[in-house]
Amino acid sequence: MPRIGVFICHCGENIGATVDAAAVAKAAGELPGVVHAVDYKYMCSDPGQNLIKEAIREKKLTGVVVGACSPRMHEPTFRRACAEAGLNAFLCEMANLREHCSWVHEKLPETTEKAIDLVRVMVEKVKRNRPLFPINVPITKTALVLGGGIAGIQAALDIANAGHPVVLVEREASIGGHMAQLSETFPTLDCSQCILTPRMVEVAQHPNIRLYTYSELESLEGFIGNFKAVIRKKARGIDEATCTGCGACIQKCPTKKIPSEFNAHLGHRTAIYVPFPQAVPNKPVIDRAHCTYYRTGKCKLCERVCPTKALRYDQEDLLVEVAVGAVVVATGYEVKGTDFFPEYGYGRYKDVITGLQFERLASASGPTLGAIRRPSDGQVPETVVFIACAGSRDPAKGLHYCSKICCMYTAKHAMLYKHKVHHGRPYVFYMDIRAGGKMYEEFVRRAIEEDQVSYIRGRVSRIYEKNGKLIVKGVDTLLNSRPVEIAADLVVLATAMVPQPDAEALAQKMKISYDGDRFLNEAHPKLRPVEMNTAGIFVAGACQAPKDIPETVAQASGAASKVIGLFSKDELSREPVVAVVNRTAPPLFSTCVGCFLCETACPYQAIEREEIKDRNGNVLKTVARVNQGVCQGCGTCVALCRSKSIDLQGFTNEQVFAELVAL
Amino acid sequence: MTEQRILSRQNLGPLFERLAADGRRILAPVRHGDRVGFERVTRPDEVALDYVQTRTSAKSAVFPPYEPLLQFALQGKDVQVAEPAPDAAPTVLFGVHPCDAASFATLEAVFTWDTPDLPFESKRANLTIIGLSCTQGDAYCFCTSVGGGPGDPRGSDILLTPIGATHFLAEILTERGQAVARLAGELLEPHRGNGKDAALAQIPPRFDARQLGAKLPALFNHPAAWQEQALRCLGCGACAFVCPTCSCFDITDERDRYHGVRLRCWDSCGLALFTLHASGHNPRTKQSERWRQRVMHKFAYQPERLGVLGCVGCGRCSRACPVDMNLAQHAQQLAETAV
Amino acid sequence: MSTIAAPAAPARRSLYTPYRMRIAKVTDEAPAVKTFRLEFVDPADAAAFDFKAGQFGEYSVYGEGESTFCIASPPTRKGYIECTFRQVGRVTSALADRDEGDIIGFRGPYGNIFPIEQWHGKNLLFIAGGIALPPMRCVIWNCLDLRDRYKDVTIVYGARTVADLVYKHELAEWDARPDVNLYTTVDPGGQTPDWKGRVGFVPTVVEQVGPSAADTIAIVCGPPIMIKLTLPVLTKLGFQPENIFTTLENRMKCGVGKCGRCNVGKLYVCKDGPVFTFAQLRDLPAEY
Amino acid sequence: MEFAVSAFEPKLVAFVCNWCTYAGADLTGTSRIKYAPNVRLIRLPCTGRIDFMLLLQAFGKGADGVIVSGCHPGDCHYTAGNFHARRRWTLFRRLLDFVGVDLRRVHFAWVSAAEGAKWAELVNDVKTKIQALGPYDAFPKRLDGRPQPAEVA
Amino acid sequence: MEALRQRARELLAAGTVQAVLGYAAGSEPDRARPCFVRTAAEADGLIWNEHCRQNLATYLQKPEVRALGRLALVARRSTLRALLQLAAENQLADGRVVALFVADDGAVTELPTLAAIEELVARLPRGLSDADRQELDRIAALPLGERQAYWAGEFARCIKCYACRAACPLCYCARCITEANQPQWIPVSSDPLGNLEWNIARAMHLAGRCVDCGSCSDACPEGIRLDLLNHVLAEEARTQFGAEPGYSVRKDYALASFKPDDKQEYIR
Repeated sequence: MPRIGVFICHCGENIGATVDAAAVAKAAGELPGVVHAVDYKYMCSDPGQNLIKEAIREKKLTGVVVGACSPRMHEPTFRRACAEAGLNAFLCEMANLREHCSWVHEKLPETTEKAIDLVRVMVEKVKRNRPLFPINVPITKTALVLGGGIAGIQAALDIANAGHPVVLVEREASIGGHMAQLSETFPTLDCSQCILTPRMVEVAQHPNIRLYTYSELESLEGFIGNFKAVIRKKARGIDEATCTGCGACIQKCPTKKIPSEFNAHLGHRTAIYVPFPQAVPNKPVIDRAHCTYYRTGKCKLCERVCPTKALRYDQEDLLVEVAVGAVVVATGYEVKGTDFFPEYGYGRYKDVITGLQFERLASASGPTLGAIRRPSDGQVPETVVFIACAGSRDPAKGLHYCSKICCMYTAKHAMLYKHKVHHGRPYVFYMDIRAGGKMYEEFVRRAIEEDQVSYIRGRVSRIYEKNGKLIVKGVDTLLNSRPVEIAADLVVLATAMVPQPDAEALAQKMKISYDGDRFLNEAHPKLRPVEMNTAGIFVAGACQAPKDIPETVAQASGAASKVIGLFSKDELSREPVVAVVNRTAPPLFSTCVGCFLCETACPYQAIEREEIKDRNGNVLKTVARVNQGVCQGCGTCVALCRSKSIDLQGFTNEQVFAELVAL
Repeated sequence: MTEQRILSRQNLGPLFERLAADGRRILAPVRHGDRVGFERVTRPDEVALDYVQTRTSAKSAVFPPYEPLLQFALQGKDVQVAEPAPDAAPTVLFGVHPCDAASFATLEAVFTWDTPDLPFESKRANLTIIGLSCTQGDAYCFCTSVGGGPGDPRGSDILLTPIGATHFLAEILTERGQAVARLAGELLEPHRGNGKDAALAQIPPRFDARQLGAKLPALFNHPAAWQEQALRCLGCGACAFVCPTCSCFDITDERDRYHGVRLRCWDSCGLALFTLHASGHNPRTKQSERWRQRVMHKFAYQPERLGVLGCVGCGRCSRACPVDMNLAQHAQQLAETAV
Repeated sequence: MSTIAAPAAPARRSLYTPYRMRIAKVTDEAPAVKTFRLEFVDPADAAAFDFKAGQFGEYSVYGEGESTFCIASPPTRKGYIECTFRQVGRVTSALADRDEGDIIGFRGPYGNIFPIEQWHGKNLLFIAGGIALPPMRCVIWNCLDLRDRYKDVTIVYGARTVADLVYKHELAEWDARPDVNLYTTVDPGGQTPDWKGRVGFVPTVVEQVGPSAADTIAIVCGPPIMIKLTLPVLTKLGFQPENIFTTLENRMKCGVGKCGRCNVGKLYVCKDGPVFTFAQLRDLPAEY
Repeated sequence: MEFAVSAFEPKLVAFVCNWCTYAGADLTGTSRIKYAPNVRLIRLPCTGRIDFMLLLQAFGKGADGVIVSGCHPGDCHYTAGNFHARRRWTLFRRLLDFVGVDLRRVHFAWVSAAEGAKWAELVNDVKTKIQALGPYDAFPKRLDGRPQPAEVA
Repeated sequence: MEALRQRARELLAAGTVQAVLGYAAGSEPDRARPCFVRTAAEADGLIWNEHCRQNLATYLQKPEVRALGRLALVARRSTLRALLQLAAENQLADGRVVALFVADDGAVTELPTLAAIEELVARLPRGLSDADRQELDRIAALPLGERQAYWAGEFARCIKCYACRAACPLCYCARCITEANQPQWIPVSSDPLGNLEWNIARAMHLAGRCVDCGSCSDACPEGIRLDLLNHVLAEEARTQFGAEPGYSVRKDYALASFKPDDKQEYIR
């Protein structure tokens, strides 16, 4: 028979006033298996704890029940006391006699009866408790950062500066992301590239950062502290070590009329190219879809002009495997194209552009070298209409959310236009102006008041071309919904921010969750905003939700500090309240039949497949195994398992069952 | 001691009343749609007398699906143990066919061959069996292959055989039967000639169970005899649970907070876990081995060890089997297999 | 808490009603293996109780069920019985949770016996593996307590690891006795640095020891694989099957030939066994 | 549970998650809001852990009513345990209803860690309703009717 | 029927399969029994009629049947669904069986892959038979007390023989919950609580998985309409969660997934 000790706390008058603590202790003392039962004024006090410790030693207790306050209050206290007396901490349970009994019921016999019931239930539970030990998981102190935009750059630098190796993976040929495309940034109007490029260079030169550009995540396996990532390094067509980045190949490339992605298709690039002059690394890639050699088998002009003979036409994609302990996902966003909007011409009108395209027009390094010229004929637009909320907050378009940055950058665009075209007439159609943020409201006011941007509150219903002008039809809802019609030379749509087109595929590859809009789901919207549900994976930037640069950088630093915190220990120690799949004698090995229906139910992807093999390596059976490094102990799998092959330590079927039988 | 009398169907009502007045409960076949089962009755109009076979057998009267062996209460370190009061209600099992009546001899052999079994014996001692000869059979009946017959008196204390539409021939066979006859008194009229055989169903014998039993040991290691037949066996317990002679059981405890019972529950040798050792080792891992055990037990082991056949040819197992295993057919095949 | 109103005392005691036994002593033998010494609560039970080496019983925890083990103590030691069990299922786990002073149930003794009286004047060779020593311990002590009736006593006992060896104190005791030849062994890899016994599988050790078959009775208990590999060794040494004994451990519920679980062919292990010679087993189907 | 009372006092068993409802019930305590003492809580990490078999066990053990409560949708400590639980309950309720288990005796709720008052209201409300229904005799009980007479079913 | 026998002969003769699992004549004209045809000559014993009801997919998990090698399986709609569901649950490798689907007109379609089964089963009519539907509605419409009494009466006849479990193609657990005794979830004895718990547990464990073959109640020696419990849950899972088990090899278990806006009007 187990040897259980029961300790009933009066909590001063808190319990003692309504519950007859002595009677509870007496009743507990008569329960089968209870060898010691006492009550005391303050069990959590030092003398109280000593009562427990002495009893554990003297009565050789195999389990302890403390009838006191809520376990959410003092469970750690009493468990520690037990551990100090040599009893495994998990052999201590608490009966909640205060919050769930004395404080909520009147002083009646029923209240003491209930207290006795609560104690008995825990006595029966604790009889089935088993010693549990913290789970230690070794940690590979290398971080993988996915995405080389400002979020990834910030996270990588923070982690690297803390002394940990970082593998930074960027899909494009250069890091920099969208921020590199921007002209000026709100609300300070400082030059985006000026603040970004030094950080890009820092990344390239950092001894702790291994940079993989033009690369993508192929697969990710493992769990917190122990991931194995495979990175696909796409064939650039050049040997990066040999190439000096002189640019001779780009100069000579005969295919020059390829729309430039970096310039949002407003300019052109060659088939062998670097995305932009400040690219990091400054090594070109060959766009095989457009390259004459790859299309016809003839050309190789670039090879002829290359002073270092760095071209490698037969280069293949390379798969690189890296072991990492944590992952920061910072894969960023895309903006909806103008073709998303039938009412604005399905993208047919060259002079209806997106905000990102306007950034390139306004940028000193852009296709017009910073002059505001409309794409159709290169004329300076006299009237420009900016339309905010293009797609965002529009259920009809399937995008319910606010893209958050459009109000600010639209004001910025209007302002930049006015600064460059002094006589120009900027109009902004908006729904609400959302300018929460330091100096944000002031910035918008400046646009309206100092730069005389005309703000019209209303939606634009239609845009059509007429006599070389774009007729913008809308209403002004502040003027009794009076119809408004503006003949514009250029229309800029603040199109909605959306996740990258392959965000869903990436999330599935990493087994992390995402919402209906395909943005990644943080573990908790308030308290765990930079963690993913899958332990060891963190998130930064607009892949989680639309956000601006300061917020992105803050989140990136937050994610980095989480990673650094994780890396601060050699082993991760976790509470052993985790699920386990049973193991039995052969020939069954486990009662698990390997249906793996639990696999999808697990919110943490902690269910793995384990092959049971005979001596010759033949697979006899495939059964589930819970990765104890990943499992958080919710027990959803336990309730789901038909054959009762998974159990949750600390809340086992036997324990819960015993509680019910004891009721 | 056999005496022959006549019982008019009209007199069943008064007979039931006298049995009840004597403190006996009556279990008899009752029809619900296409299903007939033994239930407690008080009036003859509740009873189905024209049935071929009930779904489950009458063995529950002495060997219920579950019954308490012990009761106990935990008190601190101590435990109080008590044997449940024996079930002493005198019972009349009315209207069972001769196959079922014969099954009690097998059950008795199992439960009393070595060590007395009080829970069984207390019920058996209080049971009087009023059998009912079969005037109809079906394709599954094979009592005549296992030493019985549609009018076989063995096992019955009184055997009724319908004579015409209005009367029964009542054969009073045992002392317990005499006791009922005394209660019945004038309800049992003098016998006027013998019409028993004409009324009985025709059940042609299909094999000789004694000969089969003698042959089975030699077939034990004859895979063809078992494997093909058992391949379709699903390994459920339906055949054993409807069988009037199957008596394998499990002993299991159930408890509430601090008191409980030790129960005897039906079990079946066809279930895969029946013989599983705690170590994971199982002496009978294959369904064919378990099917073989069932056949061997009924036709070879029990006759040899206990002197009784473990089969009365009621055909319930074959009717109940979800995959139509048909024991009689297989037994016939085995009987015809050259060793 | 309710108590059960005692029914009118039955004329006879049901065979399913266990003796009330008090746990007098608990010994931890090996990981998850314990030995209980059990004393009769009712002195009348103790007085009426008798058994012989090789018999078994049904041990029960009220509310959890019954489990079958041999009686591991010899009938020469009166006043108590002992059982040794490994914690594997519902009943054995509940048993393992019991402590000294607790009451459990026991009914028995059941089954046949080792015919030790027929072995007078012969050499005895005991071969056991792992948790199968308990059924043999009863016979070993029985014979050692009547030492002068037997000639040489040789014991070969092996386990997977040193920790898995049961009755460590008694092994030492036997080892120290001049009238017992004890060979303990552990499977390769199961030894500890200070292990003084042999390293190797039991059949191999038997072969190394090479006991004479002349006038010798062999008693073999262990896992099926050990028995399978030991038999050829004994045969090679000249042992006849009728001089090799073992006990079977088929699953049982009633213990008295009713529940239908334990039969091997037409034999009930609970009634006709558990002790069999290999000459008997040779004629039985391999359902054990 | 044993109550020495004259009026029918229902036995209620509540299965609650650790993070929301258990904490909510703690808040009821710290707020000193009074409610009926008929309820016994079984604390589990998450509603996802609550096996439907446990609810049957509670009734089999003599509960007259059962409460199941956890975090509001979206608030689950484990993100989605309550969503899984909700699907299970939806099916379970349908089955219970079909086999004639009185659904008025099974109450589901979301009670957050902040809803101490709601917890008290819930318990009181369930108690009143079950009290009106009376003891749940229709549900078979553990060790019910044992020993059973050897009547043939 | 002849078409079926012919396909069986060809598959066996060609060595495509080692055995054809089909139906043979039963003890009586109104019964059919599963049979294992190993040679082309034996194929004459195959029959096909309305009594061929057992779901033969049940046999695929049995070691003895696995040992036969590659099988052809005579299949109804529910058999095909069982195959897909077993595959979705990691219990059936693609290509291990060739399904021989027999249509109402006796036409036989050979389905060598799971993809082929998926393709065919998608085209078959869905839903319960009229008789099942009527019985379901009849019971569902009973007042609560009568419904309770009806099922208490039905379950009282349950003898826990577990034929329902043995006949079910998706009850393949190596250790059923009824056999788990630490804790003893379901009483061993066929008492009222145990029978209720067993039947509820069985139905819940098949919720979102059941392929509506009815084998459970066909197998019940007491004729308890267990399948109705499954149908009720299948319907609920379909209407609430869009669950259509047995139509795809994709793992799509309604109880292991969720939508944030799933029904919850009963939760306060």
